[in-house]
Amino acid sequence: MSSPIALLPDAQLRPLLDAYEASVRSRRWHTLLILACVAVAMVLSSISAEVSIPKLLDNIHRFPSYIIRLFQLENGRPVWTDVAEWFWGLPRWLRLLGETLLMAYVGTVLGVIGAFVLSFLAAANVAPSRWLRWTVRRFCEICRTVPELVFALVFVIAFGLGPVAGVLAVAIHTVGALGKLFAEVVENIDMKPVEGIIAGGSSWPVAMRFGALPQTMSNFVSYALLRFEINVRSTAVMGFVGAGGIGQDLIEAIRKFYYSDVSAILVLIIITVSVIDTLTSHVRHRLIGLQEKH
Amino acid sequence: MLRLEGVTKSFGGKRAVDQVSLVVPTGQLVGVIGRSGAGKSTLLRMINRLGDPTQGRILFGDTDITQLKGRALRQWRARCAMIFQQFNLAGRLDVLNNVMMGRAFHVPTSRALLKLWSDDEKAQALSALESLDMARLAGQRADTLSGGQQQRVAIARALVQEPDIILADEPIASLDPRNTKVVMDALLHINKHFGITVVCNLHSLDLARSYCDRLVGMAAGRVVFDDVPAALTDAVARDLYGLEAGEVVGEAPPVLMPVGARPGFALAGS
Amino acid sequence: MLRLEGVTKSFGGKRAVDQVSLVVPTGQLVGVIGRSGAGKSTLLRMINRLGDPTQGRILFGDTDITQLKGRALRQWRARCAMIFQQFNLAGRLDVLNNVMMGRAFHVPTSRALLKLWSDDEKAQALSALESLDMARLAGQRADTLSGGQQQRVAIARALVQEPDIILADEPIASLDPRNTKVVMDALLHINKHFGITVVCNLHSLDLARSYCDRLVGMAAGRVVFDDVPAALTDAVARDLYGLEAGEVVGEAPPVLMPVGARPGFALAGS
Amino acid sequence: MPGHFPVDLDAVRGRHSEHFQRFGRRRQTALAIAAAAFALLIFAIGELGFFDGKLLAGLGRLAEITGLMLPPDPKDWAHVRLFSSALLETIAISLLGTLAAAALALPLAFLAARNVTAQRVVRFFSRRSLDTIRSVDILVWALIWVNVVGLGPFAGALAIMTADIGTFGKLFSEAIEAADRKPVEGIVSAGGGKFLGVRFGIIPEVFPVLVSQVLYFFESNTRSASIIGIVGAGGIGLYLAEAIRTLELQQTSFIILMILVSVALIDYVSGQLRFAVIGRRGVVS
Amino acid sequence: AEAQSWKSTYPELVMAVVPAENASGVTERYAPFIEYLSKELGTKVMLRVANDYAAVIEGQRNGSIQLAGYGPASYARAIVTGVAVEPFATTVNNDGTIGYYSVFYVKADSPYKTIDDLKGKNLGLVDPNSTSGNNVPRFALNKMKVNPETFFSKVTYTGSHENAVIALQQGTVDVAANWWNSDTDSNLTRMANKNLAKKDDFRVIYKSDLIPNSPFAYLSNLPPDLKAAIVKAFNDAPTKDKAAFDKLSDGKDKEFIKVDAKYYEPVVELIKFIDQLRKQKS
Ligand SMILES: Nc1ncnc2c1ncn2[C@@H]1O[C@H](COP(=O)(O)OP(=O)(O)OP(=O)(O)O)[C@@H](O)[C@H]1O
Ligand SMILES: Nc1ncnc2c1ncn2[C@@H]1O[C@H](COP(=O)(O)OP(=O)(O)OP(=O)(O)O)[C@@H](O)[C@H]1O
Ligand SMILES: [Mg+2]
Ligand SMILES: [Mg+2]
Repeated sequence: MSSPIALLPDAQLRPLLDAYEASVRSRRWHTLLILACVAVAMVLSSISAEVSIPKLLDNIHRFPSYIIRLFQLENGRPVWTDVAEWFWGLPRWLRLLGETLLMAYVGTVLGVIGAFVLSFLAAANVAPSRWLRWTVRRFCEICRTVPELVFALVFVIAFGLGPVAGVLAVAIHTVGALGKLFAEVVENIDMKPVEGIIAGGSSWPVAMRFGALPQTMSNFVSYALLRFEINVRSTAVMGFVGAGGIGQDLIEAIRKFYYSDVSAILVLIIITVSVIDTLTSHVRHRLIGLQEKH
Repeated sequence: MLRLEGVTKSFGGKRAVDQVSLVVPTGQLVGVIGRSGAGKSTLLRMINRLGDPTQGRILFGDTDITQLKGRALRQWRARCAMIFQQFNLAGRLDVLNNVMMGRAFHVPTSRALLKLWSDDEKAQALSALESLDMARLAGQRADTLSGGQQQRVAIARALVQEPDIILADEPIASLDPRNTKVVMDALLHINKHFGITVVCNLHSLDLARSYCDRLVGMAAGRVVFDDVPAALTDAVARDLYGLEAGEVVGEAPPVLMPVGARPGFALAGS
Repeated sequence: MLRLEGVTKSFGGKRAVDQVSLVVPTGQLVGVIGRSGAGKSTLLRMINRLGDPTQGRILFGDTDITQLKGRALRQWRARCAMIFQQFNLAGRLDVLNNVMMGRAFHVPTSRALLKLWSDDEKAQALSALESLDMARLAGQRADTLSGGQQQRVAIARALVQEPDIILADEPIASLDPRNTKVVMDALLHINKHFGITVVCNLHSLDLARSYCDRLVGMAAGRVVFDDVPAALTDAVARDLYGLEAGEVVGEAPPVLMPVGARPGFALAGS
Repeated sequence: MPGHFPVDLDAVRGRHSEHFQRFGRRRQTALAIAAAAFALLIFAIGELGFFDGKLLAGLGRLAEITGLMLPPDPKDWAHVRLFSSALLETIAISLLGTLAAAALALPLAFLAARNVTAQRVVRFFSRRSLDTIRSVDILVWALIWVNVVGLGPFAGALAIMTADIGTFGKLFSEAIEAADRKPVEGIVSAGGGKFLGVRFGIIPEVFPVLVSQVLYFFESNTRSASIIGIVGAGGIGLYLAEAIRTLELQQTSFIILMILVSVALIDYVSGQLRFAVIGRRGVVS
Repeated sequence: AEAQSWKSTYPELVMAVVPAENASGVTERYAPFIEYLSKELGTKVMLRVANDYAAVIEGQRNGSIQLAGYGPASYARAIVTGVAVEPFATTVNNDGTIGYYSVFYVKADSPYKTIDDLKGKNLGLVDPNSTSGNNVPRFALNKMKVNPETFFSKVTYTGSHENAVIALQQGTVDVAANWWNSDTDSNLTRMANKNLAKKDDFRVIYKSDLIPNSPFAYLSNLPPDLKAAIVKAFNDAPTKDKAAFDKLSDGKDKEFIKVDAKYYEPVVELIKFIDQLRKQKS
């Protein structure tokens, strides 16, 4: 069958093609420019980072060496030959894991609450005022740039040793990190529903709650849980303030080359993370309404 | 009285709305017609202050709408309901909550945020939905509705606002004849009984002629026609839409003439 | 020949399409009419296999569409163009690239992924756009287009597919009279000249009567009318849309009777 | 103006009683979950000793301590130069690691996304491997790579890369799942394959989100940078750790200030980049 | 000819150091010394400052690091985990001592005189990796037949030497471990210099045996003549390039002396003792 579309004669087509090319040209240059910049940055970075692909390929066979050692007991046998010996510290680790989860929970929840409020103030498409947005963005930057270690140190001197200092440090860092990520989710939403609500005279919080939030919720959840995972690990930093948790035991085991302990603790953490990931997948899918496949 | 004075809106270099001046007396039902891309939606959006004019002023009574801020602006929007061409519903919320958004200005923010609508408010929303034959679906998520159902939710939202003026952007584009009638009758009814001004973008000239007190024709961002419906003769309409003489305007009887022969229309064959 | 055998689609407990059996001979222009929510869009989506029927089969020639997988399924979709009620464009792509998606099946994936369209392909897309008066806007982002402009992009995408059958879901809902005519004429033209089957959901009975060879009326998911347009008398239409006797069907002259008096319509006053 | 709807409340309530239950089932569940989460928070806060009075007592000293960090002071110009070059080095390493991770994570993310990959098994295994990669401490990755390429910045970049693959894989896949279905349908309905649906229906829509995630991790890696210090590649993290360890508080705050400035720069650039992609479209408030 | 043989196998030597607990500016300190070494050995020496000695140990295990400056405990850790390295030099302090000490502080105004007085009180250690802040104190307590976990009501890791002092000051712990070089050089004197603590607020109630200074170690399988050249270069450093040598410790050290594995055996024993404690702590 021949085409239902009659091709325009060339004389008519040329100007249209040219007009199209002209309108995308600047965009295309933009893209190429960005790509070129990234490429140049990559090359410069590779030089600075002493990247050497031959070295990598020559030695890649050593990649498993450390991993294999992780799965050996002190007597040199593979860990699974004596699971009881492998997980000798299970009660202690589980207790520490529990403590860690608790600390990470508090740090994350406090941080998420802060970030949640700030993100709408910091998002360019919905922020109620320019200077407020600027202030909030800078505030978030400070919160996440000052290392947790420094906050922890300051809090230790102020509040004394203990989990409080560490949890607060984690919470503040979380505010900064999530504040930015949340804000960018908000910037990427479809504005139509927000307009629909604004057009009825709703106040800003209402428009955010019903127009923006439903669209961002699943992303918020996914970022918050990722942060929770990260915070589970960054409690290792809190060893520094006397509230180590499982992270500190892990770092200690790594540093002291207690190989089987490292793998055992990692297995526990992996299980925890997988469980969290699975549970929250369900929550997120319900939020998005992904019942339908295609 | 709604008064537009030299209102212009540019996107980049392009003028979507160009020097529009209009006076709409209170209680009029104005139809805005014109080709796709003529600037009709952009004009309505500016009246609701969803976009700021690049030039010109919009006045309602003595108030300069374009200068409003904060609560005053929200109050204006609450008084000036907007029905969007693409519905602009919150897809992940259910129908009832979408409609409740029309009451949000009148409800304290704290209560609205927790969805603590009073029974009266819910009853009002449900009545509006019922009048559009949508109350059955009050619990369904908006993004699973059919096109016409979404459109009716958007209309219900505007109705519960109890506005002074309604801006309707093709409110019946996705509706079947019965619902078209229901909606247009409803607009006519609240226009005539409550004296609410209605500005309505329409593509159907028949409907525009039957329902409106006055028609405003736009082309390329400018107002090119502004008169009573009777003045919209076929010749004028042909002009407005750039149709050739001999082509029928409005929802027309079958045309089986060789379409390829028309200039600017390049389908093959014939 | 397209054959539907007892096709049913349920969402949760609700049957959106209910035991639909239809035979559409090749080259027919079928109009599907019915109230909002009757299941028209859902039916079309199943023919394109965007949703799987809960029950029943769809056959094209001897092929069971409902069993297709992988490349065969993609081929079927390429042969069966779909124009969506809500356009379903990629908002952040420009118009031309949106139209090029219609060629996706015919272009090697690797080339398509890099947007390396050949000049022929671009020429074809631009010609299709030009026939809909949209070629000027080929470089604009789809989400900045007006409603009618988006609709025409969606139509152009379907045209460049060079399909055997076109499924059009209210293709003229957001269009002005001139573009309505352009689009309907185009569908009629490719139907008559190339023998391409067209199944078209329509809300305008006038258009349905003028353009279609056959009308299928749906109500609550079932087919309740299936005949030549001439058989769609006002009485039948009234039945189909659940209108009262005395209410005019189609795009009607002004109705200034007291609307509040009608049952099922709860606006106050009168 | 009178209401348009002098509504008969009782009649409406009779017809639609289900919408008048103050606390429907869904609401009850939501409330229960919120209450449980809150209770856990209170319990945890108590358990961790937030309530033992030190918090209030210590607040006053916060200012005093912060005072010790002010004004930021690098000591001398030599240090400024030293820090600057270390900062550049750090930026280079984390740029490399982050971009490599993003490139490797993208295909994995599609395998792990429910609206792209229909096979449960594939999804399960890709998600679990992402979980595993993420759970393994970056210190372990560092040791593994030190075994391969020895101490140095290359090992740092590789460690960052491996650790971030897990994170990116998860984040990307979830952004993809949250994407709107309609554009994909538009493409698939025309016979485009999965790849095209993803490339033109999903990527343009989620691209800004992905970019912002990558830029965020780039920034975050620059900031934390401890891993670069661990593998003996110097970097600003080394100096920062040193300043903290030796309680050179003013120097600490100077280094932080430097990082802050570069973070703000990255943030600015990333904002420009993202808006170039999504277009500036706001609403007036 | 012999010299040529190892120079072709080792066109570049990598020396890794881990910053000591209390040192700052490692890179600057080492720069002139590395230059001196390169010159003396006639081959390029590359410095890597690693923040974590675990990475250094791994690097030595796979042979990519030939020379390493360890802390005494991390050297012992390398030996215990089976890396074939030999210590060859350590520093001598200006006062002729060749090590430092671990001490227990209590508050000056507290009544405690000996460890025995502290039964049921709180002990603050530094962190599980610290030689002077954990390993040596535990070893010492063990020799006193004191099991810290039962003897004290609570044993806290404070995270750093500074934190230990702060915790003591705030009363979080009643006795704290710390490092101590001499009456004029200790963590406490340094904190006092920065106004973070007052020296007179605290009192030492126990001082450990000498902990030997940090060793430099090379891979055991280096060619003997290369080893000899390295040892010679180190021993000659204070005379041949005094400026470079002094920079290493701000002039606090006098010279290098040759040491061997035997010299560090007590530390290795200490580490083994700590390892054997590990499974008791759960
Ligand atoms: N954000 C934007 N950026 C660029 N151009 C825009 C933008 N919004 C609208 N336009 C352009 O402005 C013109 C007017 O658009 P508008 O939506 O007002 O048309 P309309 O009269 O409502 O058309 P339709 O009947 O098709 O809905 C169109 O050409 C459109 O492409
Ligand atoms: N994903 C879904 N989940 C639940 N219900 C759905 C879903 N999709 C459609 N429906 C319901 O199925 C019915 C038929 O919808 P459909 O979109 O086919 O109607 P339609 O005939 O196209 O109406 P319109 O003319 O308004 O577009 C509607 O009642 C709609 O609410
Ligand atoms: Mg419009
Ligand atoms: Mg439909």
